[in-house]
Amino acid sequence: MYSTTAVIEQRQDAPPGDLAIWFFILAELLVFAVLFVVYAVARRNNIELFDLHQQQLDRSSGLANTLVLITSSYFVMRAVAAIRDGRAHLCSRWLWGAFALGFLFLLIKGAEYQHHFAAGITLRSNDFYLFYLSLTFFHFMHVVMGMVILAAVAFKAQHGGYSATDYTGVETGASYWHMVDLVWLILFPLVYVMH
Amino acid sequence: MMSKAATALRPCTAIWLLMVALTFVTWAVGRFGLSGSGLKLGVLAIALFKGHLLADHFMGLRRVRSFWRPLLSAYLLLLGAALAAAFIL
Amino acid sequence: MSGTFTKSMARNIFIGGSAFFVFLFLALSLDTVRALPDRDNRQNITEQVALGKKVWEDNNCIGCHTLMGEGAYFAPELGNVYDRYGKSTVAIKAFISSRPVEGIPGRRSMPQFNLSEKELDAVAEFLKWTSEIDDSNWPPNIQG
Amino acid sequence: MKYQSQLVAKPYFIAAIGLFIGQIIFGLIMGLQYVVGDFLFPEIPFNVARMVHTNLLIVWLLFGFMGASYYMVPEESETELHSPKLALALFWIFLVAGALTIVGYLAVPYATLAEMTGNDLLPTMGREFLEQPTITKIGIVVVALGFLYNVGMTVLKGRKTSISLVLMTGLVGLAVLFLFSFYNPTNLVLDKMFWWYVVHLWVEGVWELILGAILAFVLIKTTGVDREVIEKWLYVIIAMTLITGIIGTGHHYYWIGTPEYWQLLGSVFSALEPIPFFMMTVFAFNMVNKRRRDHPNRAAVLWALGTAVMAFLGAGVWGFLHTLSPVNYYTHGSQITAAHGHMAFYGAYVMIVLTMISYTMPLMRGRAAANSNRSQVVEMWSFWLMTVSMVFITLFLTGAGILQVYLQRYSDAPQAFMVVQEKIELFYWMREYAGLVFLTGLLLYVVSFFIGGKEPAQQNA
Repeated sequence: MYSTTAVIEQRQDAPPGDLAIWFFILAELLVFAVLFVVYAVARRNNIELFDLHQQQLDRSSGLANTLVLITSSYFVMRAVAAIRDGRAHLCSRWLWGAFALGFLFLLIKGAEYQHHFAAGITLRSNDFYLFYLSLTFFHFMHVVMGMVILAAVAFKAQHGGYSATDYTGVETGASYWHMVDLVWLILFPLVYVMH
Repeated sequence: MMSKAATALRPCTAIWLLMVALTFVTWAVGRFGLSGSGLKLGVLAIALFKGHLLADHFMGLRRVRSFWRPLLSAYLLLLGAALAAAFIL
Repeated sequence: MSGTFTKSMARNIFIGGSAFFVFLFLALSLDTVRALPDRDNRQNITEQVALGKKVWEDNNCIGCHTLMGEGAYFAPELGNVYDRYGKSTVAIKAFISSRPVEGIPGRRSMPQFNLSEKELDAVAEFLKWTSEIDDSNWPPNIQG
Repeated sequence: MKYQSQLVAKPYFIAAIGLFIGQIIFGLIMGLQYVVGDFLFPEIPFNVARMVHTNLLIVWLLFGFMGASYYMVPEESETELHSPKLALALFWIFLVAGALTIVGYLAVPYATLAEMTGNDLLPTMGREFLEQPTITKIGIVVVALGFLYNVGMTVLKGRKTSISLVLMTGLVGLAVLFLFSFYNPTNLVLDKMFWWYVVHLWVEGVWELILGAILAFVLIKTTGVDREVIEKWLYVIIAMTLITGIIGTGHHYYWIGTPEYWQLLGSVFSALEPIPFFMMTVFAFNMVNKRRRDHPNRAAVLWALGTAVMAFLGAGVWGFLHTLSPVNYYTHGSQITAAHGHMAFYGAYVMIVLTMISYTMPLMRGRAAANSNRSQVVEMWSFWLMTVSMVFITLFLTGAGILQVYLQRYSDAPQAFMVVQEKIELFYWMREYAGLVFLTGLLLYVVSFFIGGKEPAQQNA
């Protein structure tokens, strides 16, 4: 459906941003899908252990992190909308906002890790923590990577690197960030809630 | 920081709020320790739906003609089916 | 919008992706090195075991045998030979020292390395030490 | 061939083929020793023949890579090589050091060689693929540094293309990773953990960058597709290579005492390692289909396509066969590993060097662009003989491996190693015959350079 209020959206034949990033988005989604399925299958032969330790996770920080990432994805989308109107400074402000939320995610997640490590939990404690730490730390590193990209794009936008007719870079960074959020949308319920 | 707040709610803002709401629902399920396979599927369905919303609106695949949108939808469905099977069977 | 991809984006992904995974690999390797002490039986490394490893290397045993599954596939796995030989270093030493110089007609045979008593003891201790490493109980059975 | 200094690649390629023939001869000796246990015993025991076989393989591939670099870099950088004299000096140093090492392996018992070369000062001998005496290893480092200096200066003073940068990244990575061969701790688990930095991060990391760079260079020259397209695909392919291959090292950390999380991470990431090889196959065929000219050297194009396919089969498919930890638990250290090793090395690295030799030799011998038709036909015969016989060697070893795993590991009444070896002897005999066919193919490859004389290949459609 064509929304009349927002900018007229015309049908495109390629996803927003550089096609190369989309190739790697698919590769990353594949890796995470494999890790999720292996988690779910490995859980089957030790359900009590998984459920027991899942209860001990701090679900409210998981909630907070989900809200933070969804909101940061929203900020990034507003940034893309802004650059489409040629408003580079507004775009970079939205991007820096998303970057800040990303940093908040790292803080919340970092606090969780600190709590675990303080309790002597490592990759080798048991199967649940092996998967929990592998999955969440692999995603954690992707948030860091996404923030590096967002910062680069925001910096370039601030200095007039993009315009209403040339903003593929912003869309590329946005697509990668959305992928990082998409992965967390599945990771949170899978690891924190489902038992 | 918000630009002159668009009076009419932008479609994407509506989507954002919906996803926030769905997140609270998922959290609530976990919080109150509800269980049973129905809820497991429910939580998983919510996650997939949120993923679909994100892919469609935030990633902008809704406006893309070629195979990308069905590809992402298929990804979410297949992954969801596999996880559901692993949790239910 | 573009439908195609640019070389500069591909290069950025190459550099970013490689740096990302190099860092991840180093982090994991650091964690592994820190975790090894309670798996790799290092507390039992004696002078004799060290000499045994040197004898193992100086005679290129890896040229025919596998050790913990790695090496040549011509002769049996020796990571668990200590267990296979009834937990006896004497049996291992006897086998090594009794190898016929001219070999066995028509069959694979281990050369006679003319090891001294000290070297025989050392390599037997090294193989005993290796069998005590926590290797996620590989091989699947005593045959190795 | 635009620059005189590119000719320095010729001796490297000739030496490479010479050592290749030596490698195959010792491979055949070992193949026979598998079935006739006391063949050449005790003069050349199996472990000595194996050292010669594996060390010749690595040394002739390094000669091939260096020769390819000496040919590519001047042409990519559009300037003369920094110092052809240094290149020739290093050639002789490397050849003599290599030959002495091989003679050392054959002439004296290994323990004596260790003593003679002062291994006690810095013991680095006695490990698979790193059996060279410490002084030879130091010689390799010197040659590598001289080579990197020579090629690096050429790149610095000339045009910097993506291909030469990727090649340089691969070569520098190769040299840096080789330094880990000097680290030989008493603790066997640490020794093995960092030994894999030399072996795995070579053949599933930086060597794939060198493979990609050479393949991209040959495809640009033979298909005429513009550089921009080929180089951007090169970047995507080698990005996937490092993304999957670096953590992929984990599939060697299953059973050597390292923590068990490697079984999850190693399996997942090494399972994705075939993807870049699949992309390379699609990339190679795509470029050849979209070629803008019909290069007369059809043999080189055949080698390039064959490299992509066989690398995917050998390294990709046969690698995936035994990379997942539950499977590897049974196939670790069996003939399955040997099967993968043979086809992966041949498909990925032997063939790319032969591709480069096949493409450059006519040019370096002053011919238009390709050998005569007759010699190309013979060369294609050698391609098919070698490739098909290698497929059979791999199939026979896979058969032997499956039976070995079943009888010795998987069955609930496991049999002893030597008992099982006798039961699978049939496969070893067939592997030996395939090896003889491979040698025939290789000799044909050499013959193809000496027939057909000067008349150029007629310009076909």
